[in-house]
Amino acid sequence: METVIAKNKENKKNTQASNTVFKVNDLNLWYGEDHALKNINLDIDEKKVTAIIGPSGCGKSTFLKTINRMVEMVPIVKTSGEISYRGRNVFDKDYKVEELRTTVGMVFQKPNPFPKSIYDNIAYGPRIHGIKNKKTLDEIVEKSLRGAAIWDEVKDRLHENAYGLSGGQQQRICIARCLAIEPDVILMDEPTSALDPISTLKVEELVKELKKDYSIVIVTHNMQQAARISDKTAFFLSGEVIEYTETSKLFSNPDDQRTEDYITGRFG
Amino acid sequence: METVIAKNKENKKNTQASNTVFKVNDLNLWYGEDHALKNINLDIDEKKVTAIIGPSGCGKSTFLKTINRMVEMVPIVKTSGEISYRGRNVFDKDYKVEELRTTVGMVFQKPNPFPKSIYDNIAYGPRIHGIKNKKTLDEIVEKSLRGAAIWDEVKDRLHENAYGLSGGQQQRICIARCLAIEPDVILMDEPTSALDPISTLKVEELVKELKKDYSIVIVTHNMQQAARISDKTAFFLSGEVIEYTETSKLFSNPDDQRTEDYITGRFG
Amino acid sequence: MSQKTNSVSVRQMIQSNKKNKGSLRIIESVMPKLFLTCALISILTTFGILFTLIFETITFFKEVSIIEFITGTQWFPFSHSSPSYGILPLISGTLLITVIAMLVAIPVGLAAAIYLSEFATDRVRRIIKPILEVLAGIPTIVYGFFALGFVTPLLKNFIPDLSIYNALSAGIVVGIMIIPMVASLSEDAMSSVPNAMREGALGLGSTRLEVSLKVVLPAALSGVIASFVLAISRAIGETMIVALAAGSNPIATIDVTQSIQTMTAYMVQVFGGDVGYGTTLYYSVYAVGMTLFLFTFVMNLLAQYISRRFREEY
Amino acid sequence: GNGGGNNLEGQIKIDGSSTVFPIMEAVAEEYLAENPRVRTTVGVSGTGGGFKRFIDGDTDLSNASRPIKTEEKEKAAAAGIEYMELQLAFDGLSVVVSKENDFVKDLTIEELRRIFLTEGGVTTWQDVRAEWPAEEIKIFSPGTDSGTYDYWNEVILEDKEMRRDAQLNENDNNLVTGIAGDKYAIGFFGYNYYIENADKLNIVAIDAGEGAIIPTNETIESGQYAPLSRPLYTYVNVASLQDEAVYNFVIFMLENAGDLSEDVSYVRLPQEKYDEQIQKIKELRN
Amino acid sequence: MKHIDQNKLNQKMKTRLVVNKFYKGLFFLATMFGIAVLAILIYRILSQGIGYLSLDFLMNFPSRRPEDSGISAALVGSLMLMVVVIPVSVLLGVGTAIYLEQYAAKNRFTNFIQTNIQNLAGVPSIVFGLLGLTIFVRYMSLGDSLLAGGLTMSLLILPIIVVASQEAIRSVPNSLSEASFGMGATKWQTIRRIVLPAAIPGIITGSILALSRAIGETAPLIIIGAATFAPFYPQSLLDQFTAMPIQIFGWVAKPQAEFQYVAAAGIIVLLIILLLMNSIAVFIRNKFQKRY
Ligand SMILES: Nc1ncnc2c1ncn2[C@@H]1O[C@H](COP(=O)(O)OP(=O)(O)OP(=O)(O)O)[C@@H](O)[C@H]1O
Ligand SMILES: Nc1ncnc2c1ncn2[C@@H]1O[C@H](COP(=O)(O)OP(=O)(O)OP(=O)(O)O)[C@@H](O)[C@H]1O
Ligand SMILES: [Mg+2]
Ligand SMILES: [Mg+2]
Ligand SMILES: O=P([O-])([O-])[O-]
Repeated sequence: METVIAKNKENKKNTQASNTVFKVNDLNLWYGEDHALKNINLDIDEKKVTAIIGPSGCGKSTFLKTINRMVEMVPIVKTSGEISYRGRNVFDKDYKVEELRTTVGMVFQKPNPFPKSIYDNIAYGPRIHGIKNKKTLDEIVEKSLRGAAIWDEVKDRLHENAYGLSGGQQQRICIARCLAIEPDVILMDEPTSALDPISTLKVEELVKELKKDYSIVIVTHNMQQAARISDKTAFFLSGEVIEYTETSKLFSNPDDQRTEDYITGRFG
Repeated sequence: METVIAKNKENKKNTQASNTVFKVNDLNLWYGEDHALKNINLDIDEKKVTAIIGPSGCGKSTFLKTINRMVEMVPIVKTSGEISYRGRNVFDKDYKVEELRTTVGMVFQKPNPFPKSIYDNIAYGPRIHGIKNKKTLDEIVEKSLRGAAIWDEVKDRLHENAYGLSGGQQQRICIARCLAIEPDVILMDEPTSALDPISTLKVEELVKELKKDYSIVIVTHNMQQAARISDKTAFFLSGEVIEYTETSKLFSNPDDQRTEDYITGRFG
Repeated sequence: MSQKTNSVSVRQMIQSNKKNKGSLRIIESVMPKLFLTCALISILTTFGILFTLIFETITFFKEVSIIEFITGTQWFPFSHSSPSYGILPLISGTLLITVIAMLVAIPVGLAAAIYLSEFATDRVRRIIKPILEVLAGIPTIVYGFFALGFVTPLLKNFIPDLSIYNALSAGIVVGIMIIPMVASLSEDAMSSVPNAMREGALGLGSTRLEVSLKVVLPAALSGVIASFVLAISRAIGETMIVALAAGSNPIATIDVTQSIQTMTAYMVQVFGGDVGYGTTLYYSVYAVGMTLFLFTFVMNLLAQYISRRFREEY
Repeated sequence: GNGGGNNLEGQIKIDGSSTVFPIMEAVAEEYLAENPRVRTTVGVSGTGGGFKRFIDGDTDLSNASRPIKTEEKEKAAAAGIEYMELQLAFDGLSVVVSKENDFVKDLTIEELRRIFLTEGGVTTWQDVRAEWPAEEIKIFSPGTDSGTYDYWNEVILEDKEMRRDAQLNENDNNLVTGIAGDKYAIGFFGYNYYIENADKLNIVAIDAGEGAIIPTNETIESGQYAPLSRPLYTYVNVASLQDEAVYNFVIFMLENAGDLSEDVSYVRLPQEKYDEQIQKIKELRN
Repeated sequence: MKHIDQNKLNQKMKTRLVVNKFYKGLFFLATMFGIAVLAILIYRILSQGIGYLSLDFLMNFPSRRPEDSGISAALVGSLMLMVVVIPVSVLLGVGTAIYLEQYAAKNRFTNFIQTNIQNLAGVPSIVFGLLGLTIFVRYMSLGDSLLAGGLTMSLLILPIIVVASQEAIRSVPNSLSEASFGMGATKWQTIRRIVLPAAIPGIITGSILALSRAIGETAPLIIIGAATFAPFYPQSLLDQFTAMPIQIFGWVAKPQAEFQYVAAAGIIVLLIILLLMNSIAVFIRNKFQKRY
């Protein structure tokens, strides 16, 4: 833990001038003919939790996957506009996706640990990046599991298969796996929607903890959750950003009628 | 349509004495070791809409499938207790399931038309029951499609594949298919959960219409829907009937605390 | 009842039709029995094979000691004066072909599987898979001529000492024949690894290669290995290619430039000359057939065991 | 001839020697042209294999590249099969090496024996003649079920065991391919396979004590190519002769065997031989 | 202490990307290898055989003269073989699949049948030849007839058809049969009117692929002794016959070099037939793929 904090203190100094990690300018995205994201403009702040809410199919996941270019796995995708990560356009030809995704981690809706031991799950990232030293790996694994608040639960069974864990534990393993490569930003796509209430609570607490060190973007269909954990919230509707502001303001006094309708449950 | 109404008027006379179609007594059901329905006692009224609500996994679908003995398709199922349909125990040895299912129709969660033409979908039931006359079939098809409020939308494309229709239309085709054999009771398992709001509305209206002629049992996870369309509502929890009463009473003034917790969204 | 439509109620029609449902009931009870009979034929086939092989093999062992058959190192059944029936050279020939074939089929097949499952676009996959299926559907006799008429002369350019009938050329072509099988079964196993697994790895900055080798392949390992084992079984049983291209020299050797003989090639050799019914030579084919059957049977069981026992739970 | 009359119907089953097959195939083909409704099949089971089916009563004619053996005679008698032996042509067993082989021109019977027998103790060409290269000899031979093998076994090997590393193959073309592709290989098979593949193979002259002789139409017919020239036979089931189609076929066969044999690169018999056999068949039939 | 050094990581990133590219190329080459072999094989056969391919070649019986040789008897023989194989293998195969997927309880016995079928699929074809020889040719005294050959081939491809049909039946969504049962249909009615029609494209595809295997099989026919020179069309199922692979096998054994080209022409015909069957199968599969 200490090291993470140390590192991040350092980072803070460097980037204090601008506290924006992502700047999204006029982003458009099509799945074939289907215009899924329309003129998105949005800045994501450092060391904050940014929530994205909106009805099903409005483009939340698409937006998240565009940030780390995972969306390119769908062959028919076309994009226009710009996403700049710390000043560099992620769509630049010589910006390798692997590099981008190393600094921008992602946690998915359904826990998706690899069918390996807990240890190997966490060590996966460091290993592919060339870290082979056993001692270093041990340290990273412990640090990451602690960071994901699951160390105590699994420290005695590091070499058992991750599939033996409960869903909530698996999700925290996935978060730990993500922490292991010391990302700068963490994207989370409905990370608690497959979890029971108690596990949800744990993950929510973890997110609040993590924002000390990481910038977090979280998609959620649960407005209470957005309200509980996020600093800013964006409301998406049919591929557009309807409103993006401080979470407290968005939920108490939204500017847009559609936002109001949505948060009061009139549709969605 | 006329014949249906005519027929049902006739029926009404015969059964006016008792207006109960199903009497469920001490029904228990196990999937292997798993006790999925516990001591269910419940009467289903004629020409009424009975809604069944409850959290996921509470046994709603199981109960519905037990009524027309579809649940027996799962080999490990064991039952005890009695379900009597118009005075006859459906578990009786000489009560053929085919006979039961001919009088008790079923509509499923996901629209499941056969990969045939619209016409053949509707004519399927009459045909398997030996009705071959082309003219009679034509009449039945028209009557059933009208009954399901979809005649006007499809009358010009009866011989096209049913898969060309939208989800909501498909679901009404499935209802029409069910009407074609003039059942006495119709069971519906979350018939609108895969549909968009407008289609949902149409199906709901149809249900309200159908109850003039049929007794309907509908499972829904949407409490508003239950409130809108049903006469009586049963609240299931972990395989038990917690409360079964007039819909208006259940939603305004439930007797049981758990019912109250559920309908106010405290769990589920 | 309405006057406009002269039909009676459907419910009544159904009711009245129920009377002639007797035939329906009969069909209903006959059909399962009919289909069970069909299913039993496959069991009968197995028993037929076992019975045939065992029965004639026993006859063979009345004339030739089973000990000699299993432990003998000389296979020379054609000798009039002193035939010897030690199956070892045939097994050795079979295994030699199998090893060569696997050295070709496993790397190439697996690489193709990885390419198709992890790298290729949908379009490329849709074009290439049917072509590979065509490759798998070419009759083995055609491959046999290909081995003899093309691969052997080609190899002879590099290996002047190569016998015209040799294990190498036959083994390579058997391998080529099996590539599509390894590729498509492995690809199936890899494609069934959920995408969430790939996304998880890609999201950590993995390259496609790392995803394939470190996540997908381990997750699909049992299916992939099962495909290898099935391929081995197929290579052991392959007949026409080896009969045409590997020669008929039953010697136990690991020199791949030499002519050898496999179990299957021996069977073709004998029946190509239609031996007389009832001779020792005739029964020897069944003994060899039995051995061949046991080899492939064990492989098939192993493949099933692997894919069942180690079925991944993602 | 009297093979005409294309309204004849029937079925004729022929099996046996692969050496005789080309002749019989030619006969069947020509016969078919005149009698399209007689269904004739010619199998290639080797002389021995053919006799086994013949004795089982499976076939009407059995081709052979050697005379029937005593034990086969006895079995036929036991099975109640009456047959008649017919000669069709001459063959000269041809000993060949690859075209690349530039040192083996001729061999004595003794040398052949040493090369082919286990007890010959020869493994390289040098062991045969000192001036030949010290390269391992590869031996190709027709399968043991063939009449060709039997004949070789009788006149060259004198019933002793052939070397075990010999490649036995029922398919003569595989022998051609095998020998042609290997500079140090040697093998033998029917004359026609040599003639058809003369561009790939070198013929070896055989010295049986009267100078080295190579097989040609003349040396074979005259018997000068000894001991490796031999007549080719077919055996006809006497009972089958009662069948109009079989009878008709046999007559046709004997009338045309001379021309057709030459057509497929064998050596014809003297015409009197054919006439004499036709006579015998006609007598048998009556 | 920071474990991940950004510089090193970027350094390493370059190598990783190069390695990735390299292997991608390698894997692509491996994939292309099979296709290249196919191309060479087809090119060789075409260049050897095309000269002998003519209408006469299709119409003629075999002959001792290469230029007069034709494949008609073998072609008809192979097709007649299918006349036996198609009904026997498809009926038995689909019947077995229906039993296993629709009727059989999940018990040891069913498991046994299933395992047994998978094993049969892996039994070498030559062993089926021995089975056919012993049971059909000798024991049932069918001789080397079409019927014996056809029954042998039927058993050989039976497991393939069973497995393909099972998959096809299994892929019919359960919801369709539920709907049918829900209307009071009996089991057989549901199978006949709902399950089978929906599964039929898959069944046909699998069956065609299995049949194309039967057309190309040589070894079992050699074992049961299909004739070499049979210059006629079989008239009944008890007639002797020749089939394309056997005819090709025979031609290659001929002394005259020209017959190698005749054999190549025969292979072209065989491959065209197989290609046709394959295309039909692929067409059906693509046309009817997943409509639910
Ligand atoms: N792979 C894809 N190919 C084509 N269209 C897609 C794909 N993924 C998503 N879409 C479409 O893009 C739109 C946005 O989808 P997206 O998954 O981003 O929505 P979402 O807001 O995450 O919804 P949910 O809350 O259901 O997850 C939808 O209309 C969807 O149909
Ligand atoms: N085929 C089956 N085999 C074994 N258990 C089953 C089966 N179907 C359902 N169950 C179990 O029975 C219980 C009740 O399931 P059921 O499907 O009736 O719930 P439900 O109320 O309809 O839920 P949902 O709202 O999710 O449809 C669950 O615990 C479920 O796991
Ligand atoms: Mg989403
Ligand atoms: Mg349900
Ligand atoms: O086939 P053969 O003539 O050698 O018996």
